[in-house]
Amino acid sequence: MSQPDTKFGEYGGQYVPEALMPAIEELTDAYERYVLGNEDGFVDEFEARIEDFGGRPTPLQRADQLSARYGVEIYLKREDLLHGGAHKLNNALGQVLLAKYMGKERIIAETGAGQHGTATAMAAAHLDMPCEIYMGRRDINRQRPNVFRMRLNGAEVTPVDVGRGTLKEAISETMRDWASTVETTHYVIGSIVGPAPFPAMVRDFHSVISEEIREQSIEKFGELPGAVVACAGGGSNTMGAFADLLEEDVSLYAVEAGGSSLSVDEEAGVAPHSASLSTGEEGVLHGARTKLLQDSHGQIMESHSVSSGLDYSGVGPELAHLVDEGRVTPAAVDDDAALEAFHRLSQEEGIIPALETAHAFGFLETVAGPDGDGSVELPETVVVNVSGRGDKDLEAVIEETDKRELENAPRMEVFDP
Amino acid sequence: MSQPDTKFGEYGGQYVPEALMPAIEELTDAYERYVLGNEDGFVDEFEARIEDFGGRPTPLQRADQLSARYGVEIYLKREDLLHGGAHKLNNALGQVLLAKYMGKERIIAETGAGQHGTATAMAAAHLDMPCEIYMGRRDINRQRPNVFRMRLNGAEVTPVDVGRGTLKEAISETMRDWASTVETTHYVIGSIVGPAPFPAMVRDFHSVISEEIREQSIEKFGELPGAVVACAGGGSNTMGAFADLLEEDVSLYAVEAGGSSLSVDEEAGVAPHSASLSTGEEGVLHGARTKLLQDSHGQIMESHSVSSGLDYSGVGPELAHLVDEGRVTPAAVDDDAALEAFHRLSQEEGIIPALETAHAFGFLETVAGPDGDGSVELPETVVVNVSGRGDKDLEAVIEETDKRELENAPRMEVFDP
Amino acid sequence: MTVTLADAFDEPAFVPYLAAGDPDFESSLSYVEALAAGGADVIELGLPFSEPIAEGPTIQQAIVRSLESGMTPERYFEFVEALEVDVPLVCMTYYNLIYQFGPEDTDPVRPFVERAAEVGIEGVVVPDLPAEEADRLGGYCDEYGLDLIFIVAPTTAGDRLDRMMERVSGYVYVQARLGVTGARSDLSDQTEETLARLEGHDVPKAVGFGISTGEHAEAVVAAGADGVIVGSALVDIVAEGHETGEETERTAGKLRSLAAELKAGALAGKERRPRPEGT
Amino acid sequence: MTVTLADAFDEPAFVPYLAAGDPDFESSLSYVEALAAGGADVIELGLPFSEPIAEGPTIQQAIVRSLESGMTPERYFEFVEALEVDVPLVCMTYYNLIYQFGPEDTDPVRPFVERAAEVGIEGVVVPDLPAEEADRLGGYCDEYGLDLIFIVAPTTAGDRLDRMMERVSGYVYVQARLGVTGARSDLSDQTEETLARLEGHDVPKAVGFGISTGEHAEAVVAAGADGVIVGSALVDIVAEGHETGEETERTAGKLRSLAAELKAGALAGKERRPRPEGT
Ligand SMILES: Cc1ncc(COP(=O)(O)O)c(C=O)c1O
Ligand SMILES: Cc1ncc(COP(=O)(O)O)c(C=O)c1O
Repeated sequence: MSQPDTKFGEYGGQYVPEALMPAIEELTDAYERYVLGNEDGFVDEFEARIEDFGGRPTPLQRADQLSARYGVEIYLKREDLLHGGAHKLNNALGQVLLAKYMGKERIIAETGAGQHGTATAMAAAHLDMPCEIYMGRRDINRQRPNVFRMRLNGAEVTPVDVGRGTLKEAISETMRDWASTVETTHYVIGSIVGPAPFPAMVRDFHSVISEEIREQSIEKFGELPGAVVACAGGGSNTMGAFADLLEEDVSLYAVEAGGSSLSVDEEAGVAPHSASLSTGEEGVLHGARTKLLQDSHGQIMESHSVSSGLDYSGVGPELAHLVDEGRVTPAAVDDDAALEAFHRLSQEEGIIPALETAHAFGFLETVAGPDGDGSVELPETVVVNVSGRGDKDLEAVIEETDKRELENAPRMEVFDP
Repeated sequence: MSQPDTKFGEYGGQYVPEALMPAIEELTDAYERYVLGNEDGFVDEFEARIEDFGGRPTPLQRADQLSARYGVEIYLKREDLLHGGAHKLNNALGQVLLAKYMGKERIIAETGAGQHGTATAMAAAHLDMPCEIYMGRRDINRQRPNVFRMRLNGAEVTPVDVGRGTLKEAISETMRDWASTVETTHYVIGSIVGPAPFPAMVRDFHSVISEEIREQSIEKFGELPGAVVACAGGGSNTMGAFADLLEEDVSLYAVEAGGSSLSVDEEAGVAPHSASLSTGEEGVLHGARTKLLQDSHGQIMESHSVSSGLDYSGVGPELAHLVDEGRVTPAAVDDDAALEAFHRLSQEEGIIPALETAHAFGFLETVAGPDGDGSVELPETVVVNVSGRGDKDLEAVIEETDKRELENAPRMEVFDP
Repeated sequence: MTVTLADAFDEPAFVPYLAAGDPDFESSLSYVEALAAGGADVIELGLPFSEPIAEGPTIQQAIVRSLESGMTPERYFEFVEALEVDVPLVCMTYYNLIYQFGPEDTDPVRPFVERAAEVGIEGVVVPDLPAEEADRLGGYCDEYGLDLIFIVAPTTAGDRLDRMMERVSGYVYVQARLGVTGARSDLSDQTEETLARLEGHDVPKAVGFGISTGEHAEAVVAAGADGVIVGSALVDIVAEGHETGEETERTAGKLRSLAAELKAGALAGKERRPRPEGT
Repeated sequence: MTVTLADAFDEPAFVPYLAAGDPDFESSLSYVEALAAGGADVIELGLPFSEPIAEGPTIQQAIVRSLESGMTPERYFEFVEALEVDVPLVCMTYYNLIYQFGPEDTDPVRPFVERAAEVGIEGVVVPDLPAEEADRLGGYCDEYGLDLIFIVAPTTAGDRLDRMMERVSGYVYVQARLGVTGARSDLSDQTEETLARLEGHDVPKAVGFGISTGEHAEAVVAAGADGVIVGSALVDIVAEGHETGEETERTAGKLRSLAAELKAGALAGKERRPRPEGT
């Protein structure tokens, strides 16, 4: 694990209410001691638990049909097989365990798609900690199965009615809770966002993904992959998949949600996409300076994506920095292309991906599919991070597919025989 | 892998229409050559694919809270982490791959809970084979998410309207399809039932579970467990968890669905349970002689369980034999106890089990819980096979929990905030 | 009964199937008797089992109707006793019913065969009992003088066919095509191939699965069959009568005339057969 | 403006907060003026940001109302220009609005501070800008003569507190308790502890978060505060007026009388203070 980064170039920092600063200092200290320093064997316990409870290592699997389609070797990093169905558990388990080492008594977290919430609820149940999850009302309605799962795991789920009721509002609300309860409570933030040390710490918990990609690639095809592709909401699965390969000759693609269009309705304060890396501008949101979607006054714009988990107006500061540096290439895949890729992976590889994940596959099709734009020449081997499975998205997919004429979708009326 | 058993004591055999016999001979031959003989490297390919695509090995995890509760070491064999969410993929992938080696062009299967159907649909998509799944109408309504998943994976799902519309009828219907299409089609049966060589072959594909339990137990606690507990519908996860330990000094418990009661309504031809091992009598069903639920005339009775996957009137012939021999101890856990165990595992260990799996945990509580009957003294270490995850059961659990007064259930109205 | 199974195939035979008790005990008696009146040479009388894995939807529904009207194995035997027909009867059922019949403390299978013999049944055909599993039933059939009829499928060949032919008695049920029972309108190539494989085996060959008209029957017999087995086409008449609330007699009349047509077809088929050389 | 921030705390000060433009530009002007008329010594005037992570639901809703009525940073400055009050104004907002203000090609932050100074704002308080990140803003504030006010939380102590005290000017905003803004009825122990930690630092201490009545104000001043900051209790009046469709003047009147009560409370608090020895 790496050094405690608080800034990434100009990005990052700690833009939080003063009341949170002591908690953040305490956390920074704990992060250094336990996570970076393996004090009291924290890292050993984390690694043992993420293996046994989480199911690591996840496989690196060759995708036979996609490899044939794109004419290069496509490998899938199967984070969808992690307990809970997404990469999110790496971080959630790490942070809940850290909270335990810090002597905290309660866990709070925000969630968008519900994946971070379910991961946190599972980790909290596993480690016997009370847990409360904030979730926007709209996301609650979009991701009901995940709400049920959190409740079943014993977590309280608190709806957030402010604003449009998505991830942005849930984060703000959780920060508010934390500001009143810092002494006993740890806030498990769900991506590489928020004030330092969160972005670095969350990345560290996820960097096992890229460490495994490294090992497994060498084992399976004798060298590092030519490229790694991952979807980016906040960017945690992205940074997890990239972290250990930053110094290597590997192309890194962060695929954002292009939503329905990359243009913006300033008047309404709404961006019909969530492409902060591709189109966002520097600003301060949720404790960090980063790229974000904002209007000309600096008000945060509401983002949009067919996938709740990418529906966020900001992005991790480290990822923003790596994009500015040219180390990571951002790309945007729109709702239609993501849905189409969702159906392709489901039918051709027998893996139903999360809608978030589908964006990463949409990128392959956009650049290298039969009607691809050829804008990127794929290298000989490409690893795609399958950040999560799509069980949570079934209803949304049916609804969204019904609205469109997707050539490769199964007939939906048969779904209700 | 073991020898091609066609009989287990008096049980087993091949009670099928003549039209199927050549297919069964062909299958027996293929089973011997490829599965037992590793011809053309079949076993190697199977093992590689079940690792990479399926996510094997699955962990053996200590359950901290349950261990404290029962005063013995409880370990969980995490088949719920297998791709698709249940042990079912071991068999489905094995058989679809075998069908491919046999030159078959089409896959059919029946499904009850939908777990075998989804596993088969996934395996068929992965191996690029057309696939049709028969499913009782009632099960379709009980397990909608799984119907969606099969359709998304490109499988046809054909409702079976005969009888009560559960697994029994779906199996009969799939056999009918197979009888017309044997030459091109392989029938991927979903448990250790049906005519030989299915029971032995399905067991062999699942026996990796007990092989891993053996290795992981030695690694984790230096010896074999004192007992292994698994739920039994047809019995595939059960035999998978037992197979490699039959010759060892390990107690083996097969937990069946006690439904609402173990008594029977002969008049209506309905058993309000699915406990064929505990209460069934010898007979012939779906191609094999085994223990089954039948009325005094030999008509098959409809079974019942809150969990579709255990809702079957028969049971694997090998398991029936092992029970007669005294090697395996059967137990029945009723709907209420299963639901209660479902909530316990979800809340206390952060694992939402399939309702089927919950029966195995209900057994622990029944014998060793605070109000346990003490009928079984648990040994120092107990492995419970977590045959699947409960995502597919969310709606059923809410409905069934609402009907009851379960002390440990989360308030359900909060589920719809 | 005066005619035996052995005699029944002296001329091309018409072998109808009905499920006993479909849709109820009394009507079913009339229907079976109508078939006899229409010219049946042998009657396959179904004893309904809850899991009829070899049947198509038509016969499956007949079985459901019969079970719902209270049919049980013992009632079935009473049914046979009540029948007034002078045609050999074959019991068609699934093995579990045979296995479970009788008091708990006797040898399984024996009570069934004994009772069947007692009521005058002359043969048994069990779709889910392949030759490999038939030793026990075969033994008791021998003991009580019943024929054990096997089904030969289009896929049955080589050693399996030979072994089966060693055990078979009465007649062989030649399955005209792969699949389950059900009326169809075409004649399958598979029929001729199967009949060809059976040439040289000295046992009557009755072809079934999908035969529904006199023309079909004629074609099958012309192709070398010694008899035609017809089930679903007849059950369809029963089902329609039941659904439309038709008078039993009217339905019986329809059965009788289809029976007559099928029997006539079978006879006509013999005329079209290439005469064996030297006859 | 004649009074400066430095003068405002000569006697126990009453520091009200309102969100500018809540619920609309014109009414909001009247409300702020009513506070001045009621005895405000300093006014914290909120410039609404879409993600007010430090605010409780009351102020959050005020911010939503203001944004919906079209408030922008430039309108805010126009609002300040339009205000007719003789009380020092402090701008309370979040850092992103300060950072984004002005044309793209200028140095971020400078245009905001410049414009704030131009309209006569005397101080800035930014809840999401801890001392660690405040160098840039602090620099421009110095340049343009604005005070940069920091919030001291109950959890702020030791080195952090010292570093903050080095930079602070105008006054410190003492957060009475953990949590977010919102009117509460009890006085927190945390207040006294925080005030105790601040003893010896020569800067006015204004206590806020949860103060809603004259009695509260009195208790806080008696405990050693140099001023009381009141937000949510005032915003509640605005919200109620808005929801019930009350006349602006009537709402303004209520604000004015609560302001007077709070100011009186603060003054009374001073009387209750233990007299420092030797005075
Ligand atoms: C499956 C999956 N992938 C990706 C994301 C996006 O998050 P991040 O960009 O932090 O990986 C989410 C968020 O919920 C998710 O559930
Ligand atoms: C999760 C799970 N466990 C257990 C079973 C029961 O099947 P078997 O007894 O064959 O393992 C099923 C069947 O669908 C299942 O889905």
